[in-house]
Amino acid sequence: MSERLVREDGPLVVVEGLTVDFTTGEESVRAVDGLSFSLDAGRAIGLVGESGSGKSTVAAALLGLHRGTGAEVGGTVLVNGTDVGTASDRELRALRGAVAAMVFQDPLSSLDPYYAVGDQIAEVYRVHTDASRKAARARAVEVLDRVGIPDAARRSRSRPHEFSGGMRQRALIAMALACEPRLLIADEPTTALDVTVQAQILDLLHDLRRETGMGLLLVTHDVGVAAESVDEVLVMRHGRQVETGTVGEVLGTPREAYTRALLAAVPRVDSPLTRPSGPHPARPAIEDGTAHPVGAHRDDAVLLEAVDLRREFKRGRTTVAAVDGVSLTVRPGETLGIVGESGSGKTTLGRMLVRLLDPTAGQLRYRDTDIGTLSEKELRPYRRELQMVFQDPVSSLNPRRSIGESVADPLRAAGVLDQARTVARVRELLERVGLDPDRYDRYPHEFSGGQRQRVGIARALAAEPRLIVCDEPVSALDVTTQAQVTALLAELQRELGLALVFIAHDLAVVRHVSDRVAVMRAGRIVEQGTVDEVYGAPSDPYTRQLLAAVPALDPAVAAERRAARTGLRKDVAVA
Amino acid sequence: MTAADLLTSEAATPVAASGGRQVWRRLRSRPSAVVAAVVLVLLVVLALAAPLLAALEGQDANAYHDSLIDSARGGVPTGSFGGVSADHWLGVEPGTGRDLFVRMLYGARVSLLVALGATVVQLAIGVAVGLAAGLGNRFLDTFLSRVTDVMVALPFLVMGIALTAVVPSEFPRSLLLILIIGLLNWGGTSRIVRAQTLSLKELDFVAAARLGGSGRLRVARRELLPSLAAPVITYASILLPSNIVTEASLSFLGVGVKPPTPSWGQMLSSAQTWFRADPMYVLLPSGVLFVTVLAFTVLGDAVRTALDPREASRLRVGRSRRSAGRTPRTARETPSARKTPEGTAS
Amino acid sequence: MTRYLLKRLGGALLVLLVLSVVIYALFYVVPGDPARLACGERCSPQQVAQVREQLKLTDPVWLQYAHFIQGVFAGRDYSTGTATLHCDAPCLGFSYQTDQQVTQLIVQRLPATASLAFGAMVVWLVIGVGTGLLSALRRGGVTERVLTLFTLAGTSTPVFILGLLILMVVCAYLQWLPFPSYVPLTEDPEQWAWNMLLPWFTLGLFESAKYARLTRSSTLETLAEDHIRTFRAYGVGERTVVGKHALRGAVPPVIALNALDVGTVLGGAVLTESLFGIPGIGKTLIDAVKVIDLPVVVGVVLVIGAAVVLANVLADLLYAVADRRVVLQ
Amino acid sequence: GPEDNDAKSDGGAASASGKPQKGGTLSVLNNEPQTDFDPARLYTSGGGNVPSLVFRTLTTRNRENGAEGNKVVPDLATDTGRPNADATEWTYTLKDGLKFEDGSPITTADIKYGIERSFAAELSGGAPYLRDWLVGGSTYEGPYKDKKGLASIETPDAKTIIFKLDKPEGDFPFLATATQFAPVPKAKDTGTKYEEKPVSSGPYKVVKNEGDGEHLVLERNPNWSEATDDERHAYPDRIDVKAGLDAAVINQRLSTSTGADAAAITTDTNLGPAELARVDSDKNLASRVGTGHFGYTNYLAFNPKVKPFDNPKVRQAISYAINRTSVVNAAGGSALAEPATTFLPNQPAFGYTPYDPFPAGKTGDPVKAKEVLKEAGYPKGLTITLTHSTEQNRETSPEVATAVQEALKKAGITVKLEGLENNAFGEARKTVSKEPGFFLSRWGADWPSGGPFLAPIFDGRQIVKDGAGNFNHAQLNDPAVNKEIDEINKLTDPAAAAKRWGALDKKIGELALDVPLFHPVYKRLVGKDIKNVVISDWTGVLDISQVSVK
Ligand SMILES: Nc1ncnc2c1ncn2[C@@H]1O[C@H](COP(=O)(O)OP(=O)(O)OP(=O)(O)O)[C@@H](O)[C@H]1O
Ligand SMILES: Nc1ncnc2c1ncn2[C@@H]1O[C@H](COP(=O)(O)OP(=O)(O)OP(=O)(O)O)[C@@H](O)[C@H]1O
Ligand SMILES: [Mg+2]
Ligand SMILES: [Mg+2]
Repeated sequence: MSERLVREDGPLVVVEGLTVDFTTGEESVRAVDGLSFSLDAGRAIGLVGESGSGKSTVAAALLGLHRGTGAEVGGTVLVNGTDVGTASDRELRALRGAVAAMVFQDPLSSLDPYYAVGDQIAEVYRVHTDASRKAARARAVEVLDRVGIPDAARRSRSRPHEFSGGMRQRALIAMALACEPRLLIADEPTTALDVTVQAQILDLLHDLRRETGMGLLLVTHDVGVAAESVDEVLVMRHGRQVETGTVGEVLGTPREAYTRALLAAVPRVDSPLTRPSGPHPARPAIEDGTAHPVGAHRDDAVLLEAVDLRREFKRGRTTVAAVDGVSLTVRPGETLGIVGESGSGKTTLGRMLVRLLDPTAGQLRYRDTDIGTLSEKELRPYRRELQMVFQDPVSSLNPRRSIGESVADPLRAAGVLDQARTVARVRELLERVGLDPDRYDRYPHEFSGGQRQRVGIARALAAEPRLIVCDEPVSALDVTTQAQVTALLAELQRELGLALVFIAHDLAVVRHVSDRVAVMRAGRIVEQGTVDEVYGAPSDPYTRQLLAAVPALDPAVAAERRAARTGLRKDVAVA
Repeated sequence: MTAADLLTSEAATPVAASGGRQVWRRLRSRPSAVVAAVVLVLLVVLALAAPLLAALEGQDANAYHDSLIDSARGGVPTGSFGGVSADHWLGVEPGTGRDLFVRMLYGARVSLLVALGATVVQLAIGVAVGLAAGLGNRFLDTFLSRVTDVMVALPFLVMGIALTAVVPSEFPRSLLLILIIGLLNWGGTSRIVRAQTLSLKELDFVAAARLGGSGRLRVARRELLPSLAAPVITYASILLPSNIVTEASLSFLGVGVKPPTPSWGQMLSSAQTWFRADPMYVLLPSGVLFVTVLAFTVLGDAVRTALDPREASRLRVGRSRRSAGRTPRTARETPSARKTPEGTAS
Repeated sequence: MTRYLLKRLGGALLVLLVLSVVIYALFYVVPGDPARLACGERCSPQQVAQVREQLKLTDPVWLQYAHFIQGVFAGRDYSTGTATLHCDAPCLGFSYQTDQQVTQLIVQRLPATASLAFGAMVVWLVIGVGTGLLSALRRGGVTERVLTLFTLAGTSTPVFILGLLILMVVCAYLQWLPFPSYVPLTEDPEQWAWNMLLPWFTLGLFESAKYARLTRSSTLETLAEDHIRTFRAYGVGERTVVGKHALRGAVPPVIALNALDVGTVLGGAVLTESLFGIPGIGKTLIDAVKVIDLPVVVGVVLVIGAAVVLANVLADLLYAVADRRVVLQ
Repeated sequence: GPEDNDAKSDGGAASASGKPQKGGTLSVLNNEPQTDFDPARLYTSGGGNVPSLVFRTLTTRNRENGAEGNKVVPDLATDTGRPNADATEWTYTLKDGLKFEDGSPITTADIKYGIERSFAAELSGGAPYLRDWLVGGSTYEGPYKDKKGLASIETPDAKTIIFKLDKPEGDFPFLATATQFAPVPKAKDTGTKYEEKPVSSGPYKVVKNEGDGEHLVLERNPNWSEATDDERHAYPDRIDVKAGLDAAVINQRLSTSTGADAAAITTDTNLGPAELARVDSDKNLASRVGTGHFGYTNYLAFNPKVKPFDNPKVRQAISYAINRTSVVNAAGGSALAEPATTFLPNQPAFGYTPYDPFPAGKTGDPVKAKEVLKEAGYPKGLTITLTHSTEQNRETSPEVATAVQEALKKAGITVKLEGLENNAFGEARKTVSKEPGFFLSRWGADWPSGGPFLAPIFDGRQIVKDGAGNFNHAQLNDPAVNKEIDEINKLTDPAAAAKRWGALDKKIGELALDVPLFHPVYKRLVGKDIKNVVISDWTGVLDISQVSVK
């Protein structure tokens, strides 16, 4: 590594008037527009902004990754003294990985599925050093160990699919660390992870920076994540810089309206409960904390009741119980929140509630009928009353059908309305969820994530349901859009008296919308109660750990939490 | 300006053409695709206009011209370049002196008809069986997969020979060829469609349709078929040319179209030995076949590219939008259902 | 795994059974009298009757089929005229034409076809995958176009013309190689390889365009995947990125297609076999079909069918090895 | 044989000059494998090629170029046979010193056994003459079932053999050339497996027989003595027969003639029209091409039981309309086919008498045809169906059918083509009940004499009523014709017989029961080291026993 130039003089990164244009067909998009900033060694800067604001494009520009893709890059980018724009391919290759390393957004797909994790790290290491194969392997084990992969020597021989999401993200960070880069670029390193894992990764980054003194460029759309990990923040919008300054300044006393809006939209676990769309007439007793807030005012009838619901999946020879004896009730007009980390069985449970999946055991009663065992045909009359809004706005709409047709589908299947009335009804529904009815004939790819989620809601409403299971309806969306969608759901519930089951991994969001909350872990409900009970006085250690892992907007609080987390992790590990 | 307004303004996406039109536009923007399409249209037009063009040249497809060939030398055309002349634009056929230009035109009718017809049959059966297997219960899936195995294992030429012997000779030959190629060779299509269906049916929009009260048929027709278009079209662009060559091979084995009807395959098979004595006779059908195959391939590639939204954004650095969400699904995903061109039965 | 294999093999057996019934039924209705064809053109009716009796063609079809199945599982006895011999268990019957045991016949003929198929497979994999990779790398460039044209020319020329052209050019015109004539591998491996070279290329070239297209598209697909970007972002050279990471991802679909083709080639190499005089089962099959030599037809079809089915099982296994994420069930 | 003229061509080509010498390896490149190598199973005319190197018979064909080759000469026997007065009994005596490959002497018992074997159902395939002619032949079931043997073959001693026939057969010496007359030692008979290792009586023995006749290797038989065999030369030391090759490839190899192919011949592949066009422009190649004739006629057959072919005028009109030039072109051009107006092949040995009862000229006479058609009652023309095979053999194949179709069109006759797969075609053509009205057919000689040419086609007693085996397509059963056939069969002088066959042919020809189209000609290419090329008119095939490679 002797030949590597280490320039101690001047800032590590200097970006001056950066512009990036993408040309597709005849159209040209300016993704980054005149951005300037600099970063000193050992410091961390956060790039914050909603989806599509150009954050990843900037990150890629630092490594010259736009080269050869047809994108036009203007302005200058200096990384450790190298002008990325004019450097030769060789110089660029020497820069990449060794001087500046990048951790990509999606740990699930950023590793080659066909090679062992350790080998991939070793490969990168050998590109930049003349280490022997063996030495490189040893180095890979070393960095894997450094990022906290247990039993690193053995696990380094595993392929990526044998790693959990958090482990993969660690492996990527390990790869970045392998050559001891001076600059680490982390592009949304935690978006794909559970809160608890997210907290671990952020802690790791924090520690590394402190120990090795490398510079960090953290790209994120989550203001909370930025608050925890960086010194400075740069807020981006439409490729332009909106506001920049230290974390404290920008998050504490934002100057720009946009920054303020961004901050306002972030749901918090600790702020006082303010429902996004004002008080909820159907749930007047919500704040008093009684066990049956709705029952007091409305008929005591239970709309949907699950008793000891269980669902197993066969995996080769073993069976996994994804949902393992869950009992819950949903009453008309109320919202039941379900939280839990990835793989805890939330989706499986949700799908069983609407009978997209057949329960292996247990009972599912809907208005006095046991619908858990009905055949598809017998289920027909109930189908439309139980609807679902799906997690992924991309896969929940057929990309080859216009959104109007998708929404019209339940109406057509019912076959009650004629063509003209169907179209009229769909337009009405689209309008209701805040979409322009004239976009009836448009295709899903012409809509943003939030808009697609609205289409999904409109489709669910078209069936005139009494209960909607919302499976992480906002996890795919950035904060601002999240706020809109949750507001819409609350409003609809108020108007139509719907019952909602709201599934999410984000504690803050669930707190925001629910009357009661159930916490799931490994297929079981570990804690169930009103919002205040669960968030105010969590009785289960797991719930406490979840709550502690939520990033705080205030850097000072964040540091406090970090300390608390370490203790809790031990508790849960024992439990 | 409220915060909410400020935030939503971004959501307004640029006005883009709708799906079909967009595909069309993308196609049009590729010169190679345009050329290929023009070539194919031209071929079809030429084939349809065969009687007209024949009249223009003043020849007929079946008239013998004994004077234009040298009987003592195996019937090789007397003129140069296979007897090209003002009367016979592309020369004449060795052994008979029939006009090659007109025979090529009429041959195009048969070849294109057989290839297209067979492809349609293959796709229709393949898609139906593949869909049924992918959507049906375990039993139906196993059953149909086994049937597909049998189809794939049946030696095609043998069946062709046997069937042409069994079917009465009054049965129109072109139709018979279409049926033989189509009915026996749909295994590949059905495997692709099954694999695609298996992965598609896991998608949420299918679940949503079920919740909306759609039955299986409705789901298949409305939700799955449109999504199967891209892989099926790609496969069709491989099938079409191979069907033309298959027709030629069947002709070579004596089970092609009825004489004196010409077809490219039949011409190729009788031209087999002539390439030194009369190169023109071989070059004509080979050349035309090559051009056709090339055109179909180029067009097929282009259509597939145009239909595939990922292809359009191929140059994007990171697929940030897609991966912005949490996608914890990979563990369940069975890649055997993905990327398999012919699909593997599992 | 074992259970999976057992299940697949059970399925395979069923497929073969159906296959034999289909072929039996079809050839039963094909015009032409096997007895007369076996007896010769100018046999008298009495003689034909004798032959029919001797070939047991007087039995009802179902009984003939039952005998066939019995032979497969339990073996059969047969007479050469001067002696009675036993045909051991997987007995596929006797050729009507030559009285040879079908099993023996296949054992004699299979090596030639297998040599052809596997050699051709190597050729199409090398040419096809090579071309596909290169054209994925040089996407849109001249190299890609030339390579594409080359492989397409191979596909759009029927084997009987392509092979003859290759023979003409290589053996007659340039005289680089003598005309090939089949030498069994066991006899002289070197001569075997030299003599199979042209058949391999003929068949391999014919098939390679498909592979080129598949490899190209699946390489492009893999190249667009996120993990490729990772290695580029870490300064790994383009050659390693494509040759190691992209190729690895492009392999599984090629395996799947290959499995399908091995079967097709085993049965469909008739034209190549007869062009190059390779004494393989494809040619045997077509000859048997022409004289309605039903036992040979059924036997060979079954062997080809078994090869197809096995190739598919093998492909699934390989696929699972190539892509560890696949769960066999 | 009927039409399996897989063997065909006549002398002429002498390629490499100089006196033929012993030694070397002769390569034979063939299309058809020698699947039958059992003397019982070989058909009369097809048995004369490679097998005649291994099997000697009582008589054999004269190994000379052209017409000389149409004569019968003694082989194992001392003469061509001694008939009794009415030619119903034929006696042969064996030469001295004849031995099998294992050194044991050849006796007449071995010959009798060889003939008896050919009656076994297991060993079917030969010509029907023995069965038809020998007393008790029609009911004999072969030595495996019927241990007593065939009484009509007598072997009073090891040297003498007497055949007793049902009726006079002057052509018996011709029949005795068939491989069924080869000796088979009973002790070595292995039934259907005999063909794997037949016991040689000729100059070569089989040392390798792979893939059911795909690859044969023959080497000298040390127990064969040239002194006892006037006909076979046996110059090469070794003969290597590779079969299963594509016809185009065989010709290509012979013309390139490099390596082992320089010493190569083929016994079953002719030059095709495309190759001929090339050979013609290449002097070097032209000198290596031999021309052969074989008694063979391709013709249009009528079934007079089917309308409108019951009307002789219709048949005549078609005869007038035929354009033999385009038919000949379809068959490969004038070098490969000679227009035929007689049913008998155009060779004196068959009794060829030129005649043309319905002259159509070179390219047909549509005017005359229309006229005759009008007389027949079809002034507005007529539509008929022509049945042919889909096999591409340039004989009953689509090309020939289309040429006929085009010619008849000019005479106002619309021809619909019905192409049948070869087996289906064969079955339809040879089954009385299924016989189409109008179809392409062909007939080849079993030996160069009018008898085996005319009798199976026009002898009413040879009509096979049930099953597929009938060649008398016209189903002619004219007592006068039958009687004349019997009369000629009594003649033991070939020349006298020939004359009468010719006359009979002319008489039948006038009935317009068929339209002779062409007699094929065979062009055979040999490697450049091949010497002593002999092609007789008997088989038209290059005589493998005469060539040398040195
Ligand atoms: N179809 C299936 N086949 C096999 N296993 C499954 C299937 N669906 C779910 N599982 C398993 O069941 C468990 C629970 O899955 P589920 O999708 O319900 O979790 P989740 O809480 O919704 O997670 P996430 O937050 O990631 O969506 C997981 O271990 C998952 O792998
Ligand atoms: N290769 C490309 N071709 C065309 N447009 C592109 C390309 N890459 C990015 N864009 C566009 O540039 C803009 C900025 O994209 P970028 O990926 O940088 O956003 P981001 O801020 O990282 O968003 P996210 O939070 O969703 O990751 C978007 O409008 C995007 O659609
Ligand atoms: Mg991004
Ligand atoms: Mg989920």
